[in-house]
Amino acid sequence: MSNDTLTHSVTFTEAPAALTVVVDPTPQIARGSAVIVERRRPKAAGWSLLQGLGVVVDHWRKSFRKLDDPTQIAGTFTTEYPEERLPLPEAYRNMPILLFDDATGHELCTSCFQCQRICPPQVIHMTQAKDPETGKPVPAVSEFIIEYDACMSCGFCAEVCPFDAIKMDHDFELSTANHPSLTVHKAGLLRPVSYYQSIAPTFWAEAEASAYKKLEANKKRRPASIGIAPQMIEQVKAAHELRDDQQEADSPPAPVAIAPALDAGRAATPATASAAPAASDGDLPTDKAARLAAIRARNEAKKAAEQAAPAQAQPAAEGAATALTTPDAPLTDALPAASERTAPPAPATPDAPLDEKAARLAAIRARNAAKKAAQAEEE
Amino acid sequence: MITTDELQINIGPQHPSTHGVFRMLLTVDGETVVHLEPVFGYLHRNHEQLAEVNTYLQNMPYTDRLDYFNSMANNHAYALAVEKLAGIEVPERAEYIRVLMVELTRILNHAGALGFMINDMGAWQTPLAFGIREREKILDLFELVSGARMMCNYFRFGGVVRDIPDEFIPRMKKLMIAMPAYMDELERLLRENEILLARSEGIGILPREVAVSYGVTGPVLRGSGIAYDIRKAEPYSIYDRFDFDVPVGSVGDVYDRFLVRIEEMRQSRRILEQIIEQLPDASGGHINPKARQNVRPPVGDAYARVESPKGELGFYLVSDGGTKPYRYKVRAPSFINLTPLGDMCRGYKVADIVVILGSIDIVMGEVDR
Amino acid sequence: MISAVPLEWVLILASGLFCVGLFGALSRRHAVSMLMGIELMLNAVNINLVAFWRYTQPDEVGGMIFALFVIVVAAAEAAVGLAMAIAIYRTWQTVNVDSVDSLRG
Amino acid sequence: MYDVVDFLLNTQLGLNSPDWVVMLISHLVVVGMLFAVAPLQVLFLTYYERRAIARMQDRVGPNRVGYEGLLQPVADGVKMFTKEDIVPDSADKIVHLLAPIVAAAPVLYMFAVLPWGPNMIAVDLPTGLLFFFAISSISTVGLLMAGWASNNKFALLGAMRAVAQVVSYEIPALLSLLFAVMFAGSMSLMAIVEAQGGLFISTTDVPSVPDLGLGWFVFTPVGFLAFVCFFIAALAEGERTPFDIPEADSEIVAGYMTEYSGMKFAMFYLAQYILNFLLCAITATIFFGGWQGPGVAWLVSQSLSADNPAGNPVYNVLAGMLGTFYLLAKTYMFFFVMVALRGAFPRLRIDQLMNFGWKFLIPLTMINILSAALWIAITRWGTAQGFGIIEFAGEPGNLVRWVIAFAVTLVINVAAYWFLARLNVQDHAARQAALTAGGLAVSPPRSA
Amino acid sequence: MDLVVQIMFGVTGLLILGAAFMVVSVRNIIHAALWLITCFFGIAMLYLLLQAEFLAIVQILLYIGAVAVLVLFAVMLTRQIDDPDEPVLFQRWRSTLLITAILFAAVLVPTIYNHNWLIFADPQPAFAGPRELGFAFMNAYLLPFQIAAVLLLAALVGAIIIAMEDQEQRRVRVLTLAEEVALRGEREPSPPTRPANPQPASSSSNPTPPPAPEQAGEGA
Repeated sequence: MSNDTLTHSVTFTEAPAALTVVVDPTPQIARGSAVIVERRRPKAAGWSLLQGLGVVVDHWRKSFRKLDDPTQIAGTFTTEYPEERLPLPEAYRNMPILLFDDATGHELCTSCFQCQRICPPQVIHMTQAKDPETGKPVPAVSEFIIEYDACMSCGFCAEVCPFDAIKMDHDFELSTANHPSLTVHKAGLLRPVSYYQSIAPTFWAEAEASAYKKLEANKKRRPASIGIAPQMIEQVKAAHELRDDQQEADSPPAPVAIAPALDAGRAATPATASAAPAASDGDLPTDKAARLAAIRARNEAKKAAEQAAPAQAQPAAEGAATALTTPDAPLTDALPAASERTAPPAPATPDAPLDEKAARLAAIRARNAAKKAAQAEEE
Repeated sequence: MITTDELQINIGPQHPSTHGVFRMLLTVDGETVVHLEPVFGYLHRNHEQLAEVNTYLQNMPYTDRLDYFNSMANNHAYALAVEKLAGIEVPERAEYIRVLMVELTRILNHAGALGFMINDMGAWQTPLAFGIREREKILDLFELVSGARMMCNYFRFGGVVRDIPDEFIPRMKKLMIAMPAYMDELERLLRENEILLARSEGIGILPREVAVSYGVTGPVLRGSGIAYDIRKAEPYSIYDRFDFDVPVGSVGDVYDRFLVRIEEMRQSRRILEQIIEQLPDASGGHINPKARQNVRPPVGDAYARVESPKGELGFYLVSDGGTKPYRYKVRAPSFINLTPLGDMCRGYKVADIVVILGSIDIVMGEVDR
Repeated sequence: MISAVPLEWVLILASGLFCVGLFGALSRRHAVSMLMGIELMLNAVNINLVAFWRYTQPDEVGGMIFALFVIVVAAAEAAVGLAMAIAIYRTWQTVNVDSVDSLRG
Repeated sequence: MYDVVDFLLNTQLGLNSPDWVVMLISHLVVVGMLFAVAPLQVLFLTYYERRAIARMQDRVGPNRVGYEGLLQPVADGVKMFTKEDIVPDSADKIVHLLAPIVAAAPVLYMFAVLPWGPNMIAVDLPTGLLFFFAISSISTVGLLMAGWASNNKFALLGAMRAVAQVVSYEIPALLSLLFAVMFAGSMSLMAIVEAQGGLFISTTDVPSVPDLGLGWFVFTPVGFLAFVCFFIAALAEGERTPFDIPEADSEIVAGYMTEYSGMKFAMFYLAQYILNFLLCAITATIFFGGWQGPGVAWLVSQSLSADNPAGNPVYNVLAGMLGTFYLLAKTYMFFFVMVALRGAFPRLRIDQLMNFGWKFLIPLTMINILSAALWIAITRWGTAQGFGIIEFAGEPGNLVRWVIAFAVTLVINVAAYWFLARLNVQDHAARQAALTAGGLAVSPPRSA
Repeated sequence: MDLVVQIMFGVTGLLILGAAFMVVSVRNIIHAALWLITCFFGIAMLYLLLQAEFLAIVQILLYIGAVAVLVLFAVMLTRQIDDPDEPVLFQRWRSTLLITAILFAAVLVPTIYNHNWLIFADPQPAFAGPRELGFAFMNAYLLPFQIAAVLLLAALVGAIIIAMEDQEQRRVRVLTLAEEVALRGEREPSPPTRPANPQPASSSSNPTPPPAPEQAGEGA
């Protein structure tokens, strides 16, 4: 910068180098021109002040109604936040979450490390699960940590995930006085697929479609290999069974092709759980865990109710949800307790409900049964 | 009138009107500024060095944080630089979406910048609230397409991350109706306002030659009377397809910058109208399918620049053939425009310097990097 | 007031104030302090004027008028005196009247 | 109030208490009432301002604490009073402590001379108007003390600005009010209000107009110009936008209040809002008839008084209530204008403020005094005063005189406004030309 | 009743004298000015006791609102570094004290007590409100009134001229950027705004060489 001649001293004797720049102020501009802005003068002294006052008072007058039409510029445009909420677009992204299948409880993550690699602030940490017997790594994740406090919500992890296992949540009310609780472990990250489906239906449909496409391609190319997350297969199959039948009448039915993969996935789950630290739910604030449990329960209940009696689905689901959020049904407490009870004697009998996931599954089933009973009672 | 001592005053780093953590070391004689020394660097966070240990794609969200008012424009400049370096083609629809976002960003920025400037003049937030109201509508659109309001991270090499949803264009058209009403109202509120005239006319004059010698760009340069707009001077992207004018000032004071910004918002709206007309309907054309996100550009360097709302924003990248840039340099308009502040403020009153600072329109995230 | 407080008390109060003001005007080194002393003296005079008006001629306004003139003169004196103090400060960078001694041989 | 206390003590209770006891008790009761009114007004004013300005900015404003946020100022007050009181280490501790008291106490005195309704005034001083401004000038000392004792450059700068501004705008404020003293022939605020009966034409000028309490001084050209000038000066005295220079947060943080926190800060805040309220009230009193309004005169005529022993005391109460309602309605209207100004305008710079005050406002108010004198001469004088040019006797004569006075003063005032505005604009343009001298080296670019 | 008045007079007198004593003795000049204000306030109270209500208000308006504020202002404008070693009083302040004490004790008090004052016999409440004063100013005291007005004007002009600094000198000291550029333009002929040999049309779309990106790096 040649600003040494432009300091505040007024003794300038040497030729100011800065000022010899030759400037052409009139460029030839293609399509359009340079216009000089008009420096207006007020027409009469004080008039423009009254005009400005008029604008403000006009806004005051009009602000007693809400600004709901975006073509308008007057009216209250704020929202009363806790009561009123703006609808969040599907694309909204806040913090990453992990998905698991509602029905089976299978996590979609295969610990491929793509997200950990792409994460710009490097807040994703994961440990691949190992088969307890052979010690070989299996495509599942035993621990998954995201530091929410350092996450910058860029959404790259969700973008790169080939198994649609990690998605961006819409929950933005994360503020807490407990800073360590923002280092979220796997148990805190897991959400059912139906939860994500409820916040971003189109996006999930797209994900399903592309997963199905991949599956189809794999079916043709390498029928027995794990092309997509094994846990996805059931899901995808269920969603596309109808279309599948209509489109490709001559192709072999999907279950045949994916059966080995499915088995592999099933085999992996006990291993996952045995390696997992038992009570990671303990790190979560209890209200959050309770909310999560409530969502899960509601999904479960809804599904069950739909199967049982479609007409009474809604009240039943609500009833179940309220029942589960009350302290009388401490599901969240039951979960770690169950896993704690069963996990320490590590690779015990394989058919027992050893792991956390299985425990949860059992809990879900128990819940369903309880709810059905409650429903029956109501009737 | 009455002689007093020369007094040293620190305005900032914690001060309501320094737009972030910025310090102005003032030497005042009474209320007249004798000398002003801008001190910055309080927000330095090693942006450029950090970029050299990240991959090209990983840097994209960091550019959002440079000038957090205009993340789309920052994304655009960086994407252009990487595309230039790696030779990535951008589909036509993606180009249109990009320009659409960037011009919306320009309106958003100017609405905010004018509001903040007038807030510094002492108007108790009304022009700012009006600006924020319009900005809010635009941010809703950004949220719709990118998922975030400010840190959009929307651009990718070879296009944008996802196509605009169906409801975008209808909402956009509604917004286009509100924009001129907002601008007219702002002018009615302030353009001829005698207090604003008294506070801005003849204040902070940046003569044309001095502006050029400092390398000032953007509305500040155009306010000083030079019709230099990169969209015209070196049309990047598809800017050669649109009709729009370049507003310039005649004196180079705060008032000219104010007027230039209002006029630029109108011109941006003109561009948006043309985009809505011309937007090619190619589904899936939002990104070049061949473009890999994990780019590995050939050895070489590239400099790409855009007309960000604040001025010329340039990214200079050197590649050593790896996945990470060997050198990454940002030419930040706020920083360059801030350098003549000391000269611009000299001889004016203490109350004027906050207005002059507001009229330059800086974001400290970009200045300190 | 008249019955309770004799005129002499008021006059003594005024003369005491005058003496304090005189002492201040004569012995303070700060130019503005000297002005304050003079203000005190003028106020003492004013008290006298008002007291005489109240005790001797309450049916006429002469005493009040004189007091008002004194206030006017005091205001003018304060304005000019302070302007001088500022001028002295500008020239000598001090308001200590001791230091303003450029006429001393 | 004296009558009420006298009635209660001596007639009802039969205490036979001496005169001074009754007087003391009645004054204490009035003082207690006013002392309770002042903070309540401030509480409501802050709420009112925040809600109104929020509406102007398309927001809602505070609406959480209590019904529609009505308890928000109380919550703010509780917060302020429970905050830690921080005194800077290098501050002058005693002066720092005294400053808010000196700033806040005088404004409470100003309630003493404000007429709330017919016969509702704490002290009807014959020099009420002068008292009002004399007392208000004490609080500038408090500001100066605050600025100096804080030992902070911003605080000192803010205090200097505040004092320079308040002292120089007291002159146009007082000069613009002189016309009311001339019209009413008294400095007593009660007399000024009582002179404003009538219907667009004051009963003091034309006694035959129906007394609907609408003969406000603002309906005369003299009064209107004075109103504009006084309101501008009041904005400067109350440190309101566009003259809130002493506490310009974008320049000097919070001015003289920078180093204050908690309760002391609340005292400054209190002082400022009471002052604003009182300035609005005095504007209403002097230009808009104070408690005068349709119905008050009739109620007063029906009420019990020394002249009308057959009156009903209920009407006394009703007249008082209606008068207070009118006064408060007018006051809040003016406060709304203050809020709207705050919402709409940037603030001036200190030198521009001084220029405006000394070069525009003071000459204008002086010319307005000339107009006022002409008004008095035309409407009231006759041959007895050596002003026999207009000889109209009787009722139509008064009206004709009024019309002539109206026309003459209107012409003078409009011409003065136009002339002074023009002078100032030219002056401004000349200074602008000097300022932009170098910038004009920028020759306008040619459009392609 | 008399006792009450006497007590009030005593309190007021003590306030006045005590404050005046603080004015001349306190070290800090700002504190002295604040004591001066206290003293003025006490004098206003005394005026109220003397039933000079109008004068009391004028005392507050002019002395506290104007003169004292002016004094404070002047003190703050002439910032003096407080040197604790420097004495606030002249070297011979003891002799001054002696002289004033003698003046008070030997001259003023005996004179006051030895003179036979013509006290107005009838203690009726006197009244001199603004109306009476106005009539007096416009009739009997018209000439002094005019002279006082002229004096005030003279003082106003004089004060401004004494305190004002040479405008030219000041303008030269701090020039704005625009003024500086204009001044340079006068000293030497300004460079041609158009280049001597016009650029070819093809390159004219890029009028100014854009600042090189490295330029920014130097500043950082």
